[in-house]
Amino acid sequence: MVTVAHYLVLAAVLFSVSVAGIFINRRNVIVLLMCIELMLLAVNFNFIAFSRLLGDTLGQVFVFFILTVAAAEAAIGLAILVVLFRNTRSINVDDMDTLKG
Amino acid sequence: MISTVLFYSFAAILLVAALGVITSRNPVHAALFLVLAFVQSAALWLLMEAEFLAIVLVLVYVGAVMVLLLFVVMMLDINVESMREGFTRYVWIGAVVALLVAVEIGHVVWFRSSGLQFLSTPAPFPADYSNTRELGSVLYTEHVYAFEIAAIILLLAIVAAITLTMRRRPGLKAQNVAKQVAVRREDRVRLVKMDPSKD
Amino acid sequence: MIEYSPAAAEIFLATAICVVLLVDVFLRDEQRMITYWLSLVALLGTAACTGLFFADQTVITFYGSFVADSAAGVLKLVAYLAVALVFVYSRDYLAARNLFKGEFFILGLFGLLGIMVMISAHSLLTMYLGLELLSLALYALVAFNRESATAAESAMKYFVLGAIASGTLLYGISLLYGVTGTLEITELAERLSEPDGMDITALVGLAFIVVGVAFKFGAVPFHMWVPDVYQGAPTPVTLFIGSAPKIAAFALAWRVLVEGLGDAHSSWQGMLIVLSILSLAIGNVVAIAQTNLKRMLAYSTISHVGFILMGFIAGTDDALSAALFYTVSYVIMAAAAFGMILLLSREGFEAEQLEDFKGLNARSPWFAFVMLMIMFSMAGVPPFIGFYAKLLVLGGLIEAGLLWLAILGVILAVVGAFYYLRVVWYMYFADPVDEAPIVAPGSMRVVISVNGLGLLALGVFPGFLLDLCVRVL
Amino acid sequence: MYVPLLSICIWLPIAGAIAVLLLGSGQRAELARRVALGVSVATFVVAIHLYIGFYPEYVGMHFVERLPWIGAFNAFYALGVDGISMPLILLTAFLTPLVIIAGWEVIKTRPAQYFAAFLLLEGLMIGVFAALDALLFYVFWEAMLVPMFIIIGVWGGERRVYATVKFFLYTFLGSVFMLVALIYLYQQSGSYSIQTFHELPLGMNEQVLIFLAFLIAFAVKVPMWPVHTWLPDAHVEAPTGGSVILAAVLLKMGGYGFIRFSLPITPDASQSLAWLMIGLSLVAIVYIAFVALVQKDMKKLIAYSSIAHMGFVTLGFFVIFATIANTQDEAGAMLALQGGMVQMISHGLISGALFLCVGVMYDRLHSREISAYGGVANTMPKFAAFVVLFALANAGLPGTSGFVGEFFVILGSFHASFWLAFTAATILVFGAAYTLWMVKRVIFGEVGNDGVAALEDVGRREFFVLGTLAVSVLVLGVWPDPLVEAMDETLRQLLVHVMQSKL
Amino acid sequence: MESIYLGIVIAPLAAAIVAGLFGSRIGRAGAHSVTIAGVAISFVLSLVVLKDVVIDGAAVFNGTVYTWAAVGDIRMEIGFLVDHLTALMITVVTFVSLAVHVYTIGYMADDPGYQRFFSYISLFTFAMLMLVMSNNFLQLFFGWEAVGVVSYLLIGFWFKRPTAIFANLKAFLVNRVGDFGFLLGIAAIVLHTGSLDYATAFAGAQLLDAESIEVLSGTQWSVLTLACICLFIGAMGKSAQVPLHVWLPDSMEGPTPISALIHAATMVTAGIFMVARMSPLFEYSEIALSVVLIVGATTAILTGLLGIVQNDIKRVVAYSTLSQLGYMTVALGASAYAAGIFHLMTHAFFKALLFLAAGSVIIGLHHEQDMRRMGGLRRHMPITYWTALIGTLALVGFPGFSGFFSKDALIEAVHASTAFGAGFAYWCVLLGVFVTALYSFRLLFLVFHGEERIDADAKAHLHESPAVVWVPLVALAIPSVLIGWYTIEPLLFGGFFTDSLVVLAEHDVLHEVGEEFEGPAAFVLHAFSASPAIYLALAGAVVAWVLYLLRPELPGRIAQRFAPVHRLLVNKYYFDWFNENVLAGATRGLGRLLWGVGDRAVIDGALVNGSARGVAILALIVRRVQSGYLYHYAFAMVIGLAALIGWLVIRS
Repeated sequence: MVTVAHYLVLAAVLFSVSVAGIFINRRNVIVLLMCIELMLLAVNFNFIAFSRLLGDTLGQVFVFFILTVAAAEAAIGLAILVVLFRNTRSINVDDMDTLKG
Repeated sequence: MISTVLFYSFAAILLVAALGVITSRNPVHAALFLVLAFVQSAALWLLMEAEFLAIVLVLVYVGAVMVLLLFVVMMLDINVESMREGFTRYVWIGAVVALLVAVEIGHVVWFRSSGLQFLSTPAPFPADYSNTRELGSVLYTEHVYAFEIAAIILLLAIVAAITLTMRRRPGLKAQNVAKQVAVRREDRVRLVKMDPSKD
Repeated sequence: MIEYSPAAAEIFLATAICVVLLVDVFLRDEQRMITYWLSLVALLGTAACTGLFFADQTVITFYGSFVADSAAGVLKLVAYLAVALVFVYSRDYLAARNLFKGEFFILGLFGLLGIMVMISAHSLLTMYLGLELLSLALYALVAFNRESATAAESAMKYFVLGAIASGTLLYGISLLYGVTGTLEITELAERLSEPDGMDITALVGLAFIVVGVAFKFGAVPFHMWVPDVYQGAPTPVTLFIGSAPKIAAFALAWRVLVEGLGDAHSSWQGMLIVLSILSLAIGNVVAIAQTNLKRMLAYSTISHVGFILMGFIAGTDDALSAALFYTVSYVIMAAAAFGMILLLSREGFEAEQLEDFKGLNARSPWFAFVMLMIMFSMAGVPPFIGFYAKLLVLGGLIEAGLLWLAILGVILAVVGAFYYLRVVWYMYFADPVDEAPIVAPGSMRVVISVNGLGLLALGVFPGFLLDLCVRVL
Repeated sequence: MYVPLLSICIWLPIAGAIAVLLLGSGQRAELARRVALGVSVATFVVAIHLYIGFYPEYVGMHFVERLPWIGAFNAFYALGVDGISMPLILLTAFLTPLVIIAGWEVIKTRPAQYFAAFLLLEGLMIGVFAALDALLFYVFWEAMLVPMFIIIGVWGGERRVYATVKFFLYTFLGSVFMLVALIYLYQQSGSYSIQTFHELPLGMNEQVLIFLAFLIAFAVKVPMWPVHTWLPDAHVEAPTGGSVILAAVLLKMGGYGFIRFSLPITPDASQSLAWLMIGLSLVAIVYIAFVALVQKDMKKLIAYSSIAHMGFVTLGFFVIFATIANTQDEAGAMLALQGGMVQMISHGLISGALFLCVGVMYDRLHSREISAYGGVANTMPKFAAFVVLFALANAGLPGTSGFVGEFFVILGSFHASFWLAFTAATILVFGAAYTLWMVKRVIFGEVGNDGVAALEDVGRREFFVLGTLAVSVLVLGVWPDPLVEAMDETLRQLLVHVMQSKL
Repeated sequence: MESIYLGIVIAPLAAAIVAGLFGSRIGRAGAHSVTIAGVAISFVLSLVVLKDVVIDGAAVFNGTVYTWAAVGDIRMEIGFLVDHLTALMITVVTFVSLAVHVYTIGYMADDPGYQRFFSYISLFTFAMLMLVMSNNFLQLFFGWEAVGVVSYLLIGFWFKRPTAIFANLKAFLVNRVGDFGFLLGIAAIVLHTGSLDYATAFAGAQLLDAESIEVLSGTQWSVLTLACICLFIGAMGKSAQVPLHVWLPDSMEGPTPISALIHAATMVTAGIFMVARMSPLFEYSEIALSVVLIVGATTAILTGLLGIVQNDIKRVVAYSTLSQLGYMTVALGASAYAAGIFHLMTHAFFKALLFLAAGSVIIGLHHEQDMRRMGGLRRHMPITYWTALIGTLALVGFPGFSGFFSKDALIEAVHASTAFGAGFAYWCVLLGVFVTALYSFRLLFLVFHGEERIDADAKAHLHESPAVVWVPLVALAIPSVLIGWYTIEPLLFGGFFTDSLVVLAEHDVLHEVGEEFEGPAAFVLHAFSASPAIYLALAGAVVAWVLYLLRPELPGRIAQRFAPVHRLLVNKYYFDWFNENVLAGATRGLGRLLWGVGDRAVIDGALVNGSARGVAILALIVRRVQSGYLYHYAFAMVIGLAALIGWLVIRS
C-alpha cells in the first residue's frame, strides 16, 4: 500500500538530493537553478500529500502559488545569470569567488 | 496494487532523474533530466488525484520554464568542455550530509509521527470530484489576497527581468518611430522656387 | 465580507507602483527626477494610509490571511521611513553612476510592498508570498548595476542561497501544515496548544522554519550571503538590504515563531541560543579582520542579529519589545551608516574602504561627528540609541533567567566595540588619504545629519520609542 | 528662588562645548579658548555654590532634582549630592578651567575641538557624580568614554591609538558587567533609583555576583591590579590635559563607584570579599611601587604612582569591616573611609599637578623620558620648586594634602591589623623613593644637555595653573577639616548602613 | 600667652615665606634681614616663655590652636604644649638657629641661592619649633617630617653636585624608613587610646601595657611595647641610630651652617626629644627601654670608631655627632631622660660650634674639606682655632666644660642602671670616651697643628673669617664652656622638668647619681675618682698626639698592619655597600621583574594583548570559512539545518 508517508519520504529524499546537488555542484550555476526547482518540487510533494491526507485544498493552493513564484524566481534567476555571464564570460561556480573573507 | 507498482516505478525514475540533474556534466543533459523528473512528478501527483497541479506542472514547467532554461543555456554559448570536473573529491561528504537530512526527516515521518496517520492511505475521491473546481472555488475567494500578491510577484519578475537583461546597444540601427512620425515636410523637402527663365 | 480598509496602505502602494511604472516609461532620462519624487510621494501616501487606517485593535481580514494591528502599523511606518531614507541617500550616487533609473525606485517599492505583506501576514501562505516579493525585488536590486561583475556575483549567491532558504522555509511550512491542517497563524497556535498538538513532525517543521528565519536575519551559520551581498551590491542597495528587510525579518520571526509557534518556545529557544551566540561571536570577531567598510558593517549586522535573536530567546513580552526596539534602532543606525558611505562617495569613487574614512575629521568635522555617533551607537555606548537597544535585550535575558547568555552577549559586544572604534580612530586620529571635498547635495546633508542626530536624540530621550515598542506588542 | 544648580553644572559645560565647536571652528581659535575658559570658570563658580549651600549636618541628598525621564524603565532624571559626591564635583569643576588654561597655547591642532571635548567631559563627569538614578549614572559613565577616547587619540603621543583603544575597551569591558548588575537590580526593585538599590534586600549569592560585577567595572576604573595596565599607556600617550583629567577625576569614579554602589548595595558581599579587596589594594600599593621605581618615562612613573595611591582608596573603603570586627567601634572605620575619600580628592590635585608639570617640560623638549632631562632646576627654578613641592606631596608629606588620606588610611588599617598597616605604610618609603628619585634625575644635577640648557622657566599662565594647585594642595594639607567635615556625617551614615546586614 | 606661642612659630614661617617667594624682589640683604628678624623674634619670645615657665613657674600650657580634622569621634588638632621641656628646647633651637642665621651671611656670601637658603633655614626653624611645641602626635609627625624635608632640601642645596643630590635622597629615604615605624607607633596609640593627644595617650599608658596585640601569629605583644618600639624606630631614623645612621655622614654634602643647625644641634636630636617627651610611655615598657639602650650604645661606639678614619673634616664631626647621639640615646634607654636632654643641649652648643668652626676653616680654604690638605691653621685663623679647641674640649668631656657634665652624668646614670643591656652600654660609652677624644684631637691636630699641607693657591688668600662668621663661633663657645656648670644641677637633679619627664621610681638612676651630687665643683672632682672616663679621654688625646703630631707615619703603618679592620672602618662596616647594592639593587631588580614579567609580559602581553591577538587570529581563521564559494555557503546552511533537526530528533 502506498501511504502518505511514502510520498513524504520520497519528498525528503528528493529534497536531500536537491540540496546535495547545490553543494556538490562546483561547475555550473544553471544546474544550481535546476536544483532549486527540484527542491521546490519536493516541497510540493509534501503539500500535495498532506492535502490529500487532510482532504483539504489548502495544500494544493499553496502548491499553485509555489509554482507561480518558482516561475518568477526562475525568470529572475536566469536574468541574473545572464548579467553574470555578460560580465564575467563564465557561469562557473568556482569563478564566483571575488567576494570572500 | 497497481498504484503501488506505479508509485515505485515513477518514484524510482524520479530519483534517478534527480540524480541525473545533479551529476550531469552537460547542462543540457541536466535540463533534460529535470524535464524527466517533472514529468514523473506530474505522474505521481496524478496518482494522488491532484490533476490540476499535475497538468500545470507539465504545462508551466516543462512547457515554459524549462524551455526558458534551455534557451538561456543555448544563448549563453557556454563552453561545456571547459567545465571542470570538481565534485568527486567532496561527493562523499555531500552524500553523507544529504543522507543524514533524508534519514532525519524520513525517520520522523515514518516512525515518530504515530498520532498523525501518515502511514495511512487516503480514501480515493468520488468520481464526480473535480480537483480543478475545488481549487478554482477557493482561489479567487479565500485566497484572493494571496492571488493578488502572486500577480504582483509576476509583475515584479517582468520588471526585474527586463531591467536586468534589456539593454540598448549603442551600435544598433533602429527606427525612431516618434521621429518618423514627427517629421515635417520642411525637414525633408526643400522647395526651390525657380524663376522661369527669361530667355 | 472582506474588509479592505486595513489593507489600504498595501492597496495604495500597489496602485502607486503601477502608476510610477507607467509614468516612468514615458519619461526621458533627464526627467527621471519625476520618478524619484513620485516614489517619495507614493511613500508619503502609503504612510498616510497607514496613519489614517491605523488599527488600534487587531483586525483580521481577507479570510484570515491578513492582519492589521498596531505593531504592524508601527513596523510599516518604520519601513517607509527606511525606504524613504534609502531613496534620498541613493539619488545622487545613482545619478553619478548612470544608474538613476526608475526601476530602482520601482523595485524598491516592490520590496517595500513585500515587507508590508510580511508584516501583515496572518497566514503562512501570505508570509511566504511577501517574503518572495521582497526577496525577488532584492535579488534584482543587487544585480541592478549591470556593469558590475561583483554585483552580479553577489546577486547570484544571494539568489541561490535565498532560494535554498525559502525552499527550506517552505518545507517547514509544509510539515506544519501536515500536522495542523492549517496555515493561519492563530489557528496554528491553537492547534499546537492542544494536548499532543506538538508533534515531533511539527518540531522538525519548526527547525526548517527557524532556518528560513535565520537566513532572512542573516544569523550564523545562515549568514554566508550577508558579507558578500553587502559588499558586492551597489551601496544604495546595500543600504536598502541593510535596513528595511530587517523589519521584515523581525515580522517573520515574530508572526511565525512567537504568534504561531509560541507554544514551541522551549524548542526554538535552544536553537536560537546557538544561533545568537554564533552570530555574536562570528559577527564580531570576523568584522575585526575586515578592511571594507560595507563588509565590516555586514558582519556587524550579523552580530546585531545575535542581539535581536536574544530578545526572542528570552521570549517575554518585554524581551520581544526589546527585540522590536533593537530592530527599529538598528534600521535607523544602518541607514545612517550606509548613508555616510553614500555621502562620501562621488563619481568614480566608492568610499567603501575603511581607509577612505581616514582623516574625515580634518575634511569635515561635522560628518566625522555624525559617523562617530553612528559608530558609538552601534557599539552600544550611551547616550546613543544603540545602548538602550542592548539594555532592553539584556534586561529581557536577565528577566528570563539567562544571565549567562547576557554576560556572554556583553563580552562579545565589547569585542565588537573594537572595530567601531577603528572607524572612529581612522576618522579622527589619522591623516586624510583622500582630500577631495564632499560633493553631496544639501538635502542629503540635512537628512543624514538629522538621521545621525536622531541617534543622539533618541538616546537622550528614548522614552517615546520605548513606550511605543512596549505598547504595540 | 529655586535654581537647579546641579543641572547647570552638568549642562552648562555641555552647552559650552557645542558653542565652542560652533564658534571656534577654523581660524577663530582664540575665541574658542576664551569661551571655553569662560564657561568652565562659570561652572566652577556655580559649583562653589554647592559647597556654600551644603549643610554637612543634614544627612541626605542636597540640591535634589527629579524629573521623569524614561517611563518604561521607571527611570528619572534624578540629581543630588551628598558629602561624598559634592567634593568630587568641586574637584572636577576646579580642574577643568586649569586644564583649559594649561592647553591655552599648547594645543595647535583643532583647538576648538580640544576645548569642547574637555567641556563635554566636564559636564559628563559631574553628571556621573550627581546622578541619583543608576541608568542616568551609567549613561554619563559610558558617555564619558567618548570624549576621552577622542582626546587621547587626537592629541596624544606616538602610540596614542593603541593607548586609547586599550583604554576604551578596558573600561568598556568593565562597565558592561556593571550594566548587567544594574539591570538585575532594576528588575528586583522595579526602579533605577540608587537609593532604592541601597535599601533592596538581597541574598548572599546575589550580592556576591553583583559585587563581582561592580568590582570589574570599578576595579578597571580605579584601577586595581591586575586590570591596571591600561592606565600607564593611556596616561603616557594622552595630552597633558587628558592625563590630568584622567588621573584627577576619571580614576575617582572607580572609588566613587565602590562607595556609592558596592558598599551600600552589597554590604554582605563586601564584607565577605573584603579580604580580596584588601589583598588587591595591598598588591597595588606594594607591587606597583616596585614597578614605578624602575620606570624610565615620567608620565608612566606618575601613572604607576597613581595606581599605588588609589590602592589606598580601596584599602580605606574595604578595611572598615576588619576594623569594626577587630575593635567593635567605628572610629577606625571612619578614619579609613575618610582616608579613602580625602585621598581621592588629594590625589586628584597632586597627580593632576604632576602631570601638568610633565606637560610643561614636554611642551618644551617633547620628551617624557627621565633620561632626556637633568638639572632642570638650573634653568627653571620656579618650575623646579613646583615640581619638588608636588613630588613631596605625592610622597605624602605632612602639610600637603597627600599626607591626609594616607595618614587616615594607615591609622584606620592599623585598627584592623598591624601587618595591614605595616604593608600599607611601606608607601612612605616607596612613594618617596620613586617620586624623589625621579626628581633627583630630572630636576637636580648639572644641566643634562643642550635642550635643558635652553629651557625657559614657566610663564605666567603656567605659573598660575601650578600655583593654584600648589595652594590648594597646601591648604588641604594644613587644614583639611572643611573637606573632612563636609563628608563626615555622610560617611557615618554610610557606615551605619553598610554594617547592617541585608540578609 | 597663647599669642606668644603662636608668635614663636609664625615669625620664622612668615620670614621663610617672604624670603622664599619674594626673594628676588627683596634682594639678599632683605632676605637675611627678614629671616634673622623672624628668628630673633622667636628667640626673644622663647626667652620670655622660658622665664615665664622656669622662673615664674607658670602652669603647663596645653591648648588647641585649631582643629585640623575631626573624623568621627577622633579629633585631630594643632596645638601647643608648653612646659619646661618645651621651653628649654625652643630656647636652644632658636638660639642655635639665630647663630646659624648670622653665620650664614658670611658663609653663603657669594652663593647664588642666598635667599633660598635663608628661606629654608627659617622654614626649618619653624618646623622644628612646631615639633617641639606640639601637644599631640599629629603635629609632632608634622614637624618631624617637615624638618626632614627641609633637611632634604638643604642637603641638596647645591643641587648640581651629584653627591649632594644622592645624599639628600638617601637622607630622605632612610628617614622615611624611620617615619614608617613612627607612623605605626602613632597608629598603635590612636587605636588604643582613641586620641592623638599626648595627655590622653599618656594617661592611658598603663592601660596600653595591659592590652596585647598579635603581631606574629601566636605571639602576643604588649601594645605599649610595640608602640614604643615603633616610635623609637622613628627616632632611630631622625637621630641616626644604627642601622639608620647611614644618611647623616652623607648629609655633610649640605652647606656647613646646615650641618651645624640641622645635623648636629637640632633636627637630629628630635628623636632624643621625642623619646624624652614620650617618657610616660617608655617608662612602662622595659623591653622598649632596653632596645633603646642597646641601640644607643651600639651607635655610640660603632660610629665613633668610624670617626677615626675619616679625612673629610665635616665627616669627622658628623661621625662624632652620631656617636654623641648614641650617648643621648643610651641615656634615654637608661631612663635618664634628663641626662639625655642635658647632653642634647650641651651638644647642641658645642657641636654647632665645631661645625661652624669647621665651616670657617672651609671658607678659609675655599671649600677645601680634606684634612690631609690642611694643617697649621692655628696661626692663620686664631679665633677659629680657639673656639674649635673649646668645642673639642667640651666634646671630649674636659672637666668643667659643658660636655663634661652632661657626658659624665650620663655615664654615671648608665652605670647605675639595672636595665637589660645596661652593662653592655656602660662599656660602650666608656670606650666611646676614649674614641671620642682620639678622633676629636686627631681633627684638631691635623687641621690646626703640624705642618701646613695647604695648596699654595689657597694659602695665598688664607686669613681669618669675617665677623659674621666668628661672632657666632664666639657666641656658641661661651655656652659650650659654661652652660654645663650652671645647668647641671637644676636640669638633672633639681626637678627642672617637673612633670614633663616621667620616670618610674625603680628606674630613677639619676636620682641615685644625684644622691652623691654636691654641686658642680664637687662633681668635677668626683669625676676624677669615681669613673675612668676622664682618664680614658686623656688617653685618647695622648694617643692622638702621638699618632698625628709626634709620629705622623704611624697611622699608615697601623692601617697596614690591621688592614682588615681598617678596611672595615673605611667602608663604614659595609652598611652603605649593603644598602646600595643589596637593598636598593634588590628593590630595583624586583621592580624590573614585576614590571617586565608581571605587567608587560603576563598581564599586558599574554592577557591583554594576547587576547586581542587571539581574537585577531581567530578572525583571520574564521574569515577563511567565508571562502567565497557558493557551495561552501550552501554546505554550511545544510550542516546547520541537519544539526538543528538532529538536535530536535535526539532531544525529543
